Amino acid sequence: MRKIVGLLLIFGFGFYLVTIIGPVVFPSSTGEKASVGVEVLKNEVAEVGAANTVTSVVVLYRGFDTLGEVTVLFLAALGLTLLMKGEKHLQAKLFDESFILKTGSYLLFPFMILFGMYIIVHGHLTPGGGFPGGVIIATGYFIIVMTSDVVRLREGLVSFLEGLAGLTFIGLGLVGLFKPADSFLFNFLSKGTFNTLLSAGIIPFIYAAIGIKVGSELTGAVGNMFFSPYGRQKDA
Amino acid sequence: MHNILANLVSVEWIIYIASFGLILTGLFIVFTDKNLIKIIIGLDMAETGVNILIVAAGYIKGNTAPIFSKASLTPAQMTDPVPQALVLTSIVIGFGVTALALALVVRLYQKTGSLDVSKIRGLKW
Amino acid sequence: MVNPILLIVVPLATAFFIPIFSLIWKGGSKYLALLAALFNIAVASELLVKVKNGPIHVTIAGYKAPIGIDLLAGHLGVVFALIISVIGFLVLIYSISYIKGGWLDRYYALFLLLLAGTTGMVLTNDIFNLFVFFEIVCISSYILVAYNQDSHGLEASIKYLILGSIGSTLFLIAIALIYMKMGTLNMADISDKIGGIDSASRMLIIVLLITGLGVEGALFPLNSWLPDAHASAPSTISALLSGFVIEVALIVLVKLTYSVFHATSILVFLAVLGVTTLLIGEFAAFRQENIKRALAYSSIGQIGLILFALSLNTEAGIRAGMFQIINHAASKSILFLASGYMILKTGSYLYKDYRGIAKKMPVSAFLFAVGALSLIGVPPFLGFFSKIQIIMAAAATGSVLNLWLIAAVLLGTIIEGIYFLKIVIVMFSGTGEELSFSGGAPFGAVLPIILLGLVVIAGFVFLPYLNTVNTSVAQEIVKHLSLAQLF
Amino acid sequence: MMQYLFLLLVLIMLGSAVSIIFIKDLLSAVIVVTVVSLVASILFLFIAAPDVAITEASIGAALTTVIFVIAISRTRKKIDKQD
Repeated sequence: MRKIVGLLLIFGFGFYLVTIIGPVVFPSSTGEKASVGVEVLKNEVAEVGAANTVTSVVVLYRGFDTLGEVTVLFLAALGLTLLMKGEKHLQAKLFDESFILKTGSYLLFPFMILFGMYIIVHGHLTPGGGFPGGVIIATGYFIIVMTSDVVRLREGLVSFLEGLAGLTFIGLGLVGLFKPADSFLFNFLSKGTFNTLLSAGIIPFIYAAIGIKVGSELTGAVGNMFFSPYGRQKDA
Repeated sequence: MHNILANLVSVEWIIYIASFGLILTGLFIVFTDKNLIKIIIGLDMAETGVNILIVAAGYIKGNTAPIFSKASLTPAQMTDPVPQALVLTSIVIGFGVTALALALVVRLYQKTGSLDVSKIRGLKW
Repeated sequence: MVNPILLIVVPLATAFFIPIFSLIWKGGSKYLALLAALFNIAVASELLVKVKNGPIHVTIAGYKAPIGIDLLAGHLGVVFALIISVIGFLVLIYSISYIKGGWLDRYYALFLLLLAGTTGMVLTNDIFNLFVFFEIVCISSYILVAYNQDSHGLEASIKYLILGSIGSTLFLIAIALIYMKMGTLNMADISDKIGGIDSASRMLIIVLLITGLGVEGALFPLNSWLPDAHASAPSTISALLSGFVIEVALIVLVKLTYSVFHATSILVFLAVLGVTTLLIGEFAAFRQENIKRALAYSSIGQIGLILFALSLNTEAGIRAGMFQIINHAASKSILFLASGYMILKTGSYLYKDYRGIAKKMPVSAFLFAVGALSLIGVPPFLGFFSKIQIIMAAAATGSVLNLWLIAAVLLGTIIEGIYFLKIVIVMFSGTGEELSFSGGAPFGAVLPIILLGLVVIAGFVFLPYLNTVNTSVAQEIVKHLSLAQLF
Repeated sequence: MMQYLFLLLVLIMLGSAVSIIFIKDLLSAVIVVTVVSLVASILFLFIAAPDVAITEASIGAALTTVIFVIAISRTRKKIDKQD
């Protein structure tokens, strides 16, 4: 019964989407599109000077969305901490700590952090940036926490970094309010030389803050899913 | 013959079919499945479908990624960067919601010992 | 010049700062949260004075409107920012004594994010930015509903989350269609361009947006999460969720319908939907024995009334609806906050156990009665004026359908009167000896209720001022947004 | 020629999406949803959105799978104990 109703609902919705809107949505010809994005593409190099347009949209043009997005992750990490706090019994170790696994993770760790940093810092030049970079850093951290006895998930440190990075983001944005521009997130630094690391004004700095924030938030979120409130316990 | 087929199988059509297919399948799972984790999987899939739809909104056939990696590239040869930025946001938001939902499900499981929607008192709707 | 963006950014920054601050001073986060809410009250009231000279329009990152994101702090935004920060501040004061368990730093951070999200929703002038703030509001409410971590709260939260996620998926589809058809995300720009697109896709966009926002706004078929969520959340959170969160979703929906999509033809449907929601809410509330569930269903009823008033398609209707929003925000917060300590002290959610509670907690019981009477619409209180305005506005439209709807509203009011009076009579009868606890609510918890009660009791003094403000809000909603006006 | 490859990918994706309806085992369902995410990220790469592709692959495919697997393992443990 439930399935039939669901099927009917979905088919109805799908029918509506595809038949009534089909001709609208499916374009018959690829004409010139007039959109905000086209405007952005035209002016981006002169206005911002980042080689990767998506990054300049994410960080500057629609930077306020990104602030909200980082807040959503912050919220998720907060919620996971809150919900998982009451949980006392835990899974046993995920892996047996073999020598190879341990050594391998120690060897891998610095490279993953380095790689994550690289991706974050080059966000305005190549694809990538704060979000994937943050994920890589968090993953590197996890690998070492999961395999090693010595390194623990430091809740305090994680939330400290998280808060600090968030405040850096907002702080950099608020500087824009003091300038004659009087606009939040105003790009108050010079554009620099196009296609070099220190170009595009505040973008690399904000993306670094986003990367750190995303990395620590994901560490906090996934970590709380994995471990007890503070560190991994030995046995269930 | 080849020409007709090529027109029929245009990239835009395929993208839209993919996105609508994912959205509808995802919502179908949400409406019909009784397992909470499956429901969350369905939401996740619908989310992916919507993301494809948004990126498709900015896709211009034959154009390159909106990155000025070579000096010869002009803005007219690039796809629209704005939808891509929106999708970055939406992917991250989707992850946040999924993580939270799973945490809630795990906690609920510890309280009630069940993942079945129809067995948990308040979840019938 | 005070920038309206501070209303959003300062609570956000404070919420980010709280985890750091709690490492230095455990338990100090509540003062930080209070400070942020006070700051918002100050900024919002200053903006309320400034906004008389026309809406304040600020761009973000210095890019002009359709390209960058911008905020539009008109009367609507500023009035709502003020309501949100005042109620938020009062509930925060209440929280200090009421919320004891759980992880307090996290509670205050979530609280501030909820305030920031709702403020962002009313201030933003960009549809995707609206979505982002909508998600912030949704996610912080999911977590706060489950704050007590009992099985009821978790169930309610999951139910809310699933429905909310479906809603936001639909919202995103609408955004994708908007960008496909018009290539813009700015609301003023959409309003300029919406006339140029075909009616089928315009209709689809509006329907998807209404369904998406309607989940949070608790429209009739989409509101099954509300009673569970509002009943199992901590009382402070119920006060917030009922007090302004659903209203914000509703007013944004109405604003989009009027001034962005110009879809006045859909308003009749919304008015009927509103009255249906009202009747269903009131009938369901009538049958409840759990006091919080009764209040939650009553919220559904009130939401229906507000939606009915807002979708009358006249300025008077929107003015009356705004009035009712203000009344409902104050009264429902009183009811939830007053019942919070009653539940805590008696240990029971059933109102039949509150016999004689007026002897033990006279102030709370008295103000509960005030809030209930105001919601019913009994003369000296604020609710009387708002309800009269709604009925007058509906009658003034002169359509026969609206007369029938007025009759339905009156029927709803009678039912509402019966169940609220039932609860109040239980509270005021008996000697109070059967109640075993001693001592009423602490002063910190009574003070916010008294302040809100003053608004409801003495509200008619400010009636002319409220009317002028609400009229400007109504004029702003009815007027079509346009990019040209902003610069 | 490219679009036939493209069509094949989409068919794989939709096929795995529909198959989730019938899969009872949660872990397999999660693996299949990972396939959907990965194919989606390839699609993003095809339609000139490398940023989205990277993010979808790292967040949508990898991290989401991780948390799903953790959640499933946490909701299974108790059943084993009860048995």
